[in-house]
Amino acid sequence: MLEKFVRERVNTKGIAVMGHIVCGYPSFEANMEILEEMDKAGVDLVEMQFPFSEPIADGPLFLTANQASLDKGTKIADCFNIMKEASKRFSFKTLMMGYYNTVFKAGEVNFCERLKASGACGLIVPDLPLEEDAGLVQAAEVNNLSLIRLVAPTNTGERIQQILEHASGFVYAVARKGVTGSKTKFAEGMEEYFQTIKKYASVPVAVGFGISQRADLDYLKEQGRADIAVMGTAILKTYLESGREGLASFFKNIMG
Amino acid sequence: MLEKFVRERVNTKGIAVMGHIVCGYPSFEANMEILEEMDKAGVDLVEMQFPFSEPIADGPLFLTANQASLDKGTKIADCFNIMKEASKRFSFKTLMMGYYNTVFKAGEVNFCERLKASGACGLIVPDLPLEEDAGLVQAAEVNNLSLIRLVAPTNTGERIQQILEHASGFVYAVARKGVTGSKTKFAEGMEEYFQTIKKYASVPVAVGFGISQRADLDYLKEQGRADIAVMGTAILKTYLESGREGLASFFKNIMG
Amino acid sequence: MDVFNFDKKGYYGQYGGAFIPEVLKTTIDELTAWFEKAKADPSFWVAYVDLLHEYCGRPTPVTHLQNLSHKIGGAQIYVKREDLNHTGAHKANNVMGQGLLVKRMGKTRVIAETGAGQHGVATATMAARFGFDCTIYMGDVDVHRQRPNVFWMEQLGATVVPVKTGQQTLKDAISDALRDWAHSMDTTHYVMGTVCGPHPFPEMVSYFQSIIGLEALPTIKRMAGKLPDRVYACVGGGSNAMGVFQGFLDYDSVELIGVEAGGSGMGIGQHAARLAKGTTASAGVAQGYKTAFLQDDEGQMLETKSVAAGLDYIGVSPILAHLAEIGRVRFEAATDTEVVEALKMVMQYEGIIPALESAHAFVQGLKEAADMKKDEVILINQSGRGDKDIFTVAEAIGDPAWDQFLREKAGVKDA
Amino acid sequence: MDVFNFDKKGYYGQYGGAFIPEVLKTTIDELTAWFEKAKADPSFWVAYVDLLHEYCGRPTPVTHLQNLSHKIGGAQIYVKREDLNHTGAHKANNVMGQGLLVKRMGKTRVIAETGAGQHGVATATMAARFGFDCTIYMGDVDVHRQRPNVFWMEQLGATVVPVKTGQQTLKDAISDALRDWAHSMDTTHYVMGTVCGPHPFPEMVSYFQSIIGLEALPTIKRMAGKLPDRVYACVGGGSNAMGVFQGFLDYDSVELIGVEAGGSGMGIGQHAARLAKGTTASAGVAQGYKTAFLQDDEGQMLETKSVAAGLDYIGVSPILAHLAEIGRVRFEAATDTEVVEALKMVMQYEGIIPALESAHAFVQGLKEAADMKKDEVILINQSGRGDKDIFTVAEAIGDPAWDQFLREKAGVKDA
Ligand SMILES: Cc1ncc(COP(=O)(O)O)c(C=O)c1O
Ligand SMILES: Cc1ncc(COP(=O)(O)O)c(C=O)c1O
Repeated sequence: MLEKFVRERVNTKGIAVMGHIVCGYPSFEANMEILEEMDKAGVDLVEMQFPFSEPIADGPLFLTANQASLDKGTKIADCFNIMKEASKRFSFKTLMMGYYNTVFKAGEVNFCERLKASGACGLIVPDLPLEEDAGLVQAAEVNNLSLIRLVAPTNTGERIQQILEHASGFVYAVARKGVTGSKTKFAEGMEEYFQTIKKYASVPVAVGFGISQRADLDYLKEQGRADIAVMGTAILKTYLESGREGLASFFKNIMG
Repeated sequence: MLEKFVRERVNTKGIAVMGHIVCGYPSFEANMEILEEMDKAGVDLVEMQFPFSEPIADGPLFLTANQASLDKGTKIADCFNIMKEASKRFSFKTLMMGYYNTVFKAGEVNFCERLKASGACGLIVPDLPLEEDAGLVQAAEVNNLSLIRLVAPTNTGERIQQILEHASGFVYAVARKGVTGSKTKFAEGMEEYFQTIKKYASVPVAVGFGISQRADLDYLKEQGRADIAVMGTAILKTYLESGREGLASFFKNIMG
Repeated sequence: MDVFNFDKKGYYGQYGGAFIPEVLKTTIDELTAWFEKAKADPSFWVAYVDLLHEYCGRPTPVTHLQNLSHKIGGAQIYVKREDLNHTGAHKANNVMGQGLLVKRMGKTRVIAETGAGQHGVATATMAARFGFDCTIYMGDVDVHRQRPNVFWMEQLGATVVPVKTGQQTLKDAISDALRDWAHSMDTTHYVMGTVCGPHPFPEMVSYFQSIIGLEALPTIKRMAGKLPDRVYACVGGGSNAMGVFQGFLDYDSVELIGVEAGGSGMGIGQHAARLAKGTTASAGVAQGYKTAFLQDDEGQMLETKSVAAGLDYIGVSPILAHLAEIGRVRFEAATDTEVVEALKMVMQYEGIIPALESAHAFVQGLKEAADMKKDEVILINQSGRGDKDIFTVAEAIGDPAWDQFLREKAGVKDA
Repeated sequence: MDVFNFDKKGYYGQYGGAFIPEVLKTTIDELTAWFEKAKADPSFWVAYVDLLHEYCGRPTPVTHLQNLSHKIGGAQIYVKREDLNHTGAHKANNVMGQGLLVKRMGKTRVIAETGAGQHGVATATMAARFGFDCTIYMGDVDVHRQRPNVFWMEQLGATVVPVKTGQQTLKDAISDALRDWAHSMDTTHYVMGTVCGPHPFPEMVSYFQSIIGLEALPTIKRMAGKLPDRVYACVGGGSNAMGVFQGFLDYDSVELIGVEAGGSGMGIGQHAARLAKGTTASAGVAQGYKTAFLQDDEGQMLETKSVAAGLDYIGVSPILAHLAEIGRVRFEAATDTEVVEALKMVMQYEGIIPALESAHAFVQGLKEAADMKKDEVILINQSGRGDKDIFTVAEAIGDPAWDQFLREKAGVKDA
């Protein structure tokens, strides 16, 4: 499944890459352009964010993206649709990323069934802590989906261990304080953080901290700090600023 | 002195008349015109109001008059000047009317000396009650001036008696509640008020209540309710509205 | 009745919890631990009460509204006077308590969200008094309509950040404050302004606000000679309601009534009633907790509307959502029009100016008093004073002299 | 020291008296009699205190300003918090007391003058609570600069009459109120707002305001462990000053300092300092009493000026004029500029917003605290809260966002 897929990619490439889109932003057509470029560039995983009106874990760029998408009328069905198409057309794996209320309101079982039917292999729900996710874990497992756990640099060692005991697919290690898109440099103590994760992780480790250049990727590859490099803000920013061509050359520079 | 003068006039005419000006309002020239008309009409006494910035016993018309006069720069010396001229030129007697602060600041003795030198025969100070006037009474007496006491319809019988015991020249019986210019009709109980005054008064009685027509004068004359009819607001109003000629015919109607 | 003693800590029936990004987990756990410790330490409550007495003027009185009781001719109406609290509302109780906790935790900066601006002013005040740095998040729409409060927050030394995302109101300010916190939790405490948000906030804010009910209970018993038959409070997030209700939860004879913002009617987007009859609100999870939210089928939050900025919010205390579910608290809604009418009555008959928020509680209290007996007693919690609402009230009442005054102050020459 | 026990009743040394038109004599006598009777009746004071406790939230606390004391590094600074009184200032004490008296007298209407509008709001509040008709006289200039207070007075059911004579400020409002009274005394009581005017007002208002000092004395003794070395109060008419001073008059070790409006300087017409060094004020008689007035050689009253409308007055309490003369109270003046600076300090260091009037007392207190020892204690009377002053303060501070807000509220489109 997901874990196996990631391991294979890491074996081949040294590090896998996970991209990100906000469904419906700036439009579904634009989403498709971005997805096509990601596919061409050899991106391995894509988290497809279902927009939510209160995205508390997101920074300004994605916040705007969530709200602009909703203002245009994006519905959950539209998100499942593009996911289904992407899963069919492209070679990367897709994951749903979104807030718990979207899942909760749809019903955990129902939501996971529809996810599975759309070809997803997992979900990332940043406002759903371990303490609250028993129901969703079950619904996900039944549908062969991995509920991706997140760890944060502010977590204690015990907490990281506790989370990793429950990890499935891979673990998403937030490598900055704050929300998506914040430009934190690796602070001191970050090496220790990676070592703690490595110590307890039986699954691959994804790291996101605002990756925007090849050096960032190389850093993660070194000493096997991470298995998956997560790129989100940089992709959207590049596309918004310099369009599809810009995005193509961005990927060439960083992954080519 | 003053009392004797009044008694003579009452004997001759049935009732004496006291007019009023605010020194310097609308101008000293206008004051002279009004005084000339009063003299022609046979007015017996004139209270010449020295303007004050806080004339709490005056209604809107005189209040404005006080302040407009001050705004034009009227000084006490100007008031003494016009008083001196009027006392010389006209056959009526003049009295200073004004607030206690004007007297107090100048010094009671000094003020009375200047009053005497200006030909006045008395002063009316509406904010100086019996309890506070010992000093001024003395300064006035020395200078042959009468300090005119006021009584009001709200006074108790004892209070009226007490005031009248100290009366000099004449007593000024306010015949309305409120301030100058208020249009109160004689309320019930007013006859009783006049009788109380008559009972205790050894001096002539002046009454002011917004007299503006011959009937008012006749009413006061009847049964000897008053010895002096006080006209203030009506005179100023008439002059402001219809000038010197208007005032002449006003006096003709009322006193001719 | 101990509403804080459920099997699952931080839950109230099915509501509550802590749905937070993992990055905040440690901070929230630490906060919970500090709070538990403080709660277990009798000297903390003493220090808290002392501070409120010395600095905020507590205890606040209960006032018997003799005139209105007489005019209405029903129940005797009593009012708990949170308007007399320093900064003009019950909000001060909570911030002062959290301030003491922040000092214990050794943090040096506080952040807060604010809607009407009351909680922002209260937090800025607390920060000035405790010497903390202070940043207040406030929806841009609110920054504009509540400028006087923004002015005072700034004068008190706070930085006010206008939030330009979403509806640009309270809920967006909460989201942005949570985002700030996710960066800054090492030095910073998030001063939640009401009994909402992730555990331990609902419990913690309830704890501090309980001083209202603790004071009110003996006072009204002494004054009225009996327990009140009904207690009314307006409900935005629910902190003033939880505050006063806690004094009476254990007394079954006392009916508790929460009054929400009925806005211009129960149509979608026209109100902020989440628990009253006729609302379309449903259980959901947002802003860190599970409660009844005004949301659509897919869980997207709806617009809300109220003449009272402090009630204009999508969510509501999970504790109140639970108490509504088990029938311990009855919920009603008051419309904007009713609110302005009640405000006028209270001003003219009693010389008291309730905040527009508080006037919601008066609407329901006055309405029901009429049908009650003369020996029955109601207690209305006046959560704050209405001076702050002059711009809104003058507009609602339509005072031409006020308009003229504003034009002059704005330097507009008359036509 | 009994300042009310002079040979000549209603006099304080050479100051005081009742210089009133005869038409008011009976009313004033009756009022004096009713007041004397009430004063001799212990149940009256009890009823008064009860009313203030239940309705106004008294007692108000004393707050230790730890931060400012520390920053300044001199005396320990304590503040008596009249800002927490209902309606936001000490003015409420006086009006409630007079309200009780009006009820005893059986009158049904009250009138009052107001400058800043505080006393007007307080009187309108009292009238609403007691069910009296209410007319407030207010200089037209003040009506315009204090529109928020006018708005609330009207909402409270009062009629506000703009006085368009004279300087169109406080002194003219007093004169007009006296004129009204001369017509209406049968049914009407004139609620004088400060310790000025004809006897018995200075004594009566002092009596009611003495509650400030009576509360402050034991409280500061308990908190500071000793009597204060100095007590500061701003002085408009002098009611809050007389209020707090009465707690300490008998203690010679306590220096009493009254702080007047220094305006923009001691030039003629630039200030409202009647007793401080450098003033040209002199004894005079106006508005019914004898005191130090700002007047010219011929006794015409001068213009006055202050950033604080409540201090902007030609006269001053005859009691204070006397206490100044015998050296029991020292008088100082604070300039507008100093006042705004002190206001900012108190807001930012302590989270307290004094009224501009009260900020005058803070100016002098903070200044002198610096030169005092750490174990010395000063008490500043904070007569009111500053929210009411937002238009003035925002203008004085020059806040562009506030200007912009006003332009928007006034419906002005941006250029
Ligand atoms: C005066 C007042 N009352 C009530 C509220 C509503 O909050 P809560 O429901 O938490 O008491 C607010 C919020 O700003 C407020 O300012
Ligand atoms: C807050 C405040 N302080 C002081 C004053 C001055 O009055 P007094 O000197 O009588 O206390 C006023 C008058 O309006 C006021 O509103």
